[in-house]
Amino acid sequence: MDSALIPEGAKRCSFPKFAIGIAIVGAVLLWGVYAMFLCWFKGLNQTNMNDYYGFALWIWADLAVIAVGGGAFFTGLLKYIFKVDELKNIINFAVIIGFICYSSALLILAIDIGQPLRGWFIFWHANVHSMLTEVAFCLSCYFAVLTIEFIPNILENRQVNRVPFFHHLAHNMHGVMAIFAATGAFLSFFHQGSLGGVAGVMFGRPFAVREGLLIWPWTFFLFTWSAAAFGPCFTLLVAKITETITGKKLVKDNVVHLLAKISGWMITTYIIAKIIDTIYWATVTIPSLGFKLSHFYTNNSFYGYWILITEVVLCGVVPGALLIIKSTRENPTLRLIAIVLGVIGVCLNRWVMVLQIMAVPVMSFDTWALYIPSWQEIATTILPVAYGIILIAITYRYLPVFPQEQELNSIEPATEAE
Amino acid sequence: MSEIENKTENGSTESAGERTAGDTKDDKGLGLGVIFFIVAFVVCFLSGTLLFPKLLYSKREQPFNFDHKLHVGEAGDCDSCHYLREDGSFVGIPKLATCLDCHSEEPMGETEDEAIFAEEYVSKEKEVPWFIYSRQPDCVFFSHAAHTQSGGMDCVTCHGPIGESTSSKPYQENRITGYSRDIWGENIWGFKKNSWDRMKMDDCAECHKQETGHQGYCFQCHK
Amino acid sequence: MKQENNKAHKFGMVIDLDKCTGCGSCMVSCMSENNVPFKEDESNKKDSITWMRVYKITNGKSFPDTEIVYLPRPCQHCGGKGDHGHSPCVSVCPATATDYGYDTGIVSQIYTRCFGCRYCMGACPYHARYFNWWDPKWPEGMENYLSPNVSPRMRGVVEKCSFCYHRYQAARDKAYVDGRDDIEEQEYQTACTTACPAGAIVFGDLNNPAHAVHQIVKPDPHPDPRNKHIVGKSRNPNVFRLLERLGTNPKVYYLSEREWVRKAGDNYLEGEWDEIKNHHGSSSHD
Amino acid sequence: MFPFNFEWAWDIAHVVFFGGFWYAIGILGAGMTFCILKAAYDTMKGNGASDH
Repeated sequence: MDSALIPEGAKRCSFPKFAIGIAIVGAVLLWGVYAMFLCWFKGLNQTNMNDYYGFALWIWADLAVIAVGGGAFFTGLLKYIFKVDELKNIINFAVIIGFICYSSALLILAIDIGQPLRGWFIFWHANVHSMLTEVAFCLSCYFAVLTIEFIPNILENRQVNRVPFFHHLAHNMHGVMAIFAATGAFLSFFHQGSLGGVAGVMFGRPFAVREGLLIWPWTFFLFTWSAAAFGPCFTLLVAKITETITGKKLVKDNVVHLLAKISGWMITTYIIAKIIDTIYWATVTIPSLGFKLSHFYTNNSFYGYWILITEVVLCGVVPGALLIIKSTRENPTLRLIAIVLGVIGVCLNRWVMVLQIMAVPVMSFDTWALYIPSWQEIATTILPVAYGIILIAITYRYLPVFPQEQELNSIEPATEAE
Repeated sequence: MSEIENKTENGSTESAGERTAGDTKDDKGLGLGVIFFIVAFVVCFLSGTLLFPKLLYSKREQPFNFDHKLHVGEAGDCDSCHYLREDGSFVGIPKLATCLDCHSEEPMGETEDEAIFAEEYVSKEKEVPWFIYSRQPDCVFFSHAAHTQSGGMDCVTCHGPIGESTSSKPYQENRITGYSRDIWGENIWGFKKNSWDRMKMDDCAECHKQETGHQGYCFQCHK
Repeated sequence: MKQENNKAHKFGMVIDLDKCTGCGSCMVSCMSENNVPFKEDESNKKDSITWMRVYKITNGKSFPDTEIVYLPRPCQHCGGKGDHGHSPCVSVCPATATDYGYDTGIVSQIYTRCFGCRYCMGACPYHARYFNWWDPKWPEGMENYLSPNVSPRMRGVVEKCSFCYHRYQAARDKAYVDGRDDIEEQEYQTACTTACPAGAIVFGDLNNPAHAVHQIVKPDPHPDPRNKHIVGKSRNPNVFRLLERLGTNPKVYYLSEREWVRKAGDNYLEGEWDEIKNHHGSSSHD
Repeated sequence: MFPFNFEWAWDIAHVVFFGGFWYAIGILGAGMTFCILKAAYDTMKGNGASDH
């Protein structure tokens, strides 16, 4: 039915099967869209946020998708600037994941603000001293970069590429892609960092505040580093999921091993910095403000030391170690465990830096504030996931996303799904 | 990247022949495109400058015409009617009671407007529902005392030579914001020639910066 | 034309916690003065708006040693680290919807500029900032009783105590008409100050030695030698500020003769309090 | 964002921040303009309807 659009030589499932799959995920998407419109038209009272929880579930989702979307800029940086050529086999996919993550992040921000129609004030009336301004500028610009990086892949669609103009455009864009990638890396460095800075500069919140370098608190650098470290984990994870669903091998092992190895070293170095930061914060920063570490992890029903240990050891040290040791890295199961732990770890870090900050009491007579999101928040947080699945399904079906697909699947029988 | 390059190179050699036919067609398309662009630009430009203001603003007449020039001649300066109260607040457009200081007995002139005033408002003891050209949004704080008393400014600087007008212009309200057109100014581009052409925040800030060295903290002009 | 009041004010407040009875008059007067909207059901305090909020604190001891103190908490109008005007909320606002008035020391909030990102709420450790989760709705007829001097807020923006800035504006207007240079202490008093039946709240210019607030607080103009971020520490041993150690430099001071109350104003490690409690600004050691 | 905005000041913070911003926008804009113009030029030259 749609065979004319499918990349030449690639096997895809039948159109009805594809349509049914899209429809199922589409239903979830519509649920999210419904919740989104509720928030826009009825206001943020649709959420369970309150004056203690000014940042809540979807801001965590926002930070988490940006962190895991960091795979796009880091892979792009390695491919185009450091000329790690093997990565060309996964760069398209990394860019698509990044595009999904960043468009989701922008959408979440548009839902999150109380007066969406005034959203442009952040640009027009920018306060350059605010980390959030930096986030908004770099995020939007970087989204433009991702769009630019995504366009050539779209133009390589079989039918689109027949149009001479688009064919040339794709070719020319590939030619100057290194410049775009460098700009993207520059912008990513600042917005990933400023997202960390958002928490680190809150000197009224001892749980969040960090000292730092010039105007940048240490969380600035930790966030950039962690996004570069864990982003590739997410790219690998989604590639693995795509391979499982399609029942095909799409990326050669040497590419996966290389990216896993880079990610492993990044995670390991990040987690060392994170541990140093945590120790310094726990022993120097907070005691000077009159706090003990136990203040942040006891006397409440949810946040215990477990969250610190899970984030740093289980989801930081462990995946880092698993990915830098050759034997465990090349073991598919252990590698999968490592990348799953890594993705959880970075998401947990963002959770702590958004939600736990809000929960911790600061005034001595204040109490812990815990928070349960409303269904509207959950629906709008799942919305990007459904959107991402649909976009990946469509791009996989119609675009030559994986350059090695044909080579890897030339003799295999047709055991494809979506 | 290399793959694409290969494709292009192959493509260019393979299809060079069939492209020649299309070339002339492309040129023709280009010419049409340029004409289309120019026409569209002119249409957009004209509708933007001529039609858009008409769509954006609704027009309403004042309840009846007010002759400022005549009143200035009879009653004196602006502050005969638009004065500061003892507590420092500004009366704005005078209430009926102030008008009755002079207009109490029989008509003072023979104009149609005064007849309306006497019939519709004075005899019925109803306030005149004037439209206020210079009404600022609700969030704005403006102190007349600070500007006229402390700053020593005259009314004309912001309000223009309204004291010399003999008739009231129609009141134009922005349909989206509900603000008077005098806030943005008559010029749809936002250009101004006189200090009284616009009453936007930037205009306040410009003068404040010049006169006080600082454009002001938020609360100075917002409430 | 030069601006009047060239001398910078630093408006502040001192609240005598030993006098406060917790009656809530300050909260009520604040809400009616500033057109603060309320909900039909106010039982969930975490999303209702109270610019001035009275906290109830106990010393945690059992009968008969139990003591209770009520602590009214308006916006603290922080001067930020080193009192340079970079208060926790002002420095983070992405759209410049809030700024620090260097001429008054008052932290503003411009509702029509705010687009509701709520970053300032996250940055404020005092929970002094409130979000309008709902459209403001008043019972029928009550709109007529709203104050024209304070603009009502729309859904989706953050609001907070302004130290009744409109009263400052009104006082200045009066001074202009009278041809005076500056306002008198009594001409500018916040709604909560005037409403407090116990006279627990004193308001005035911390920079003006003639003002009561200055005489009670005796602010130390020098940075605290232990923490250079802290400026304006009180030299009165009974006066403290909330979370002073964070370096937010609030302009709201609290007064109590009870030691446990003063200790409750901040966080201290074990044993630290005894060491710190006798330290009241650098000049007290001079 | 622009020098005519209310908040704009010619200070180091604005120059650094918006310098970086306009620099990035400039590169992206110039890069895309180049690509599109070059693609239009290539198309007009007619050297490449690729049917592979």
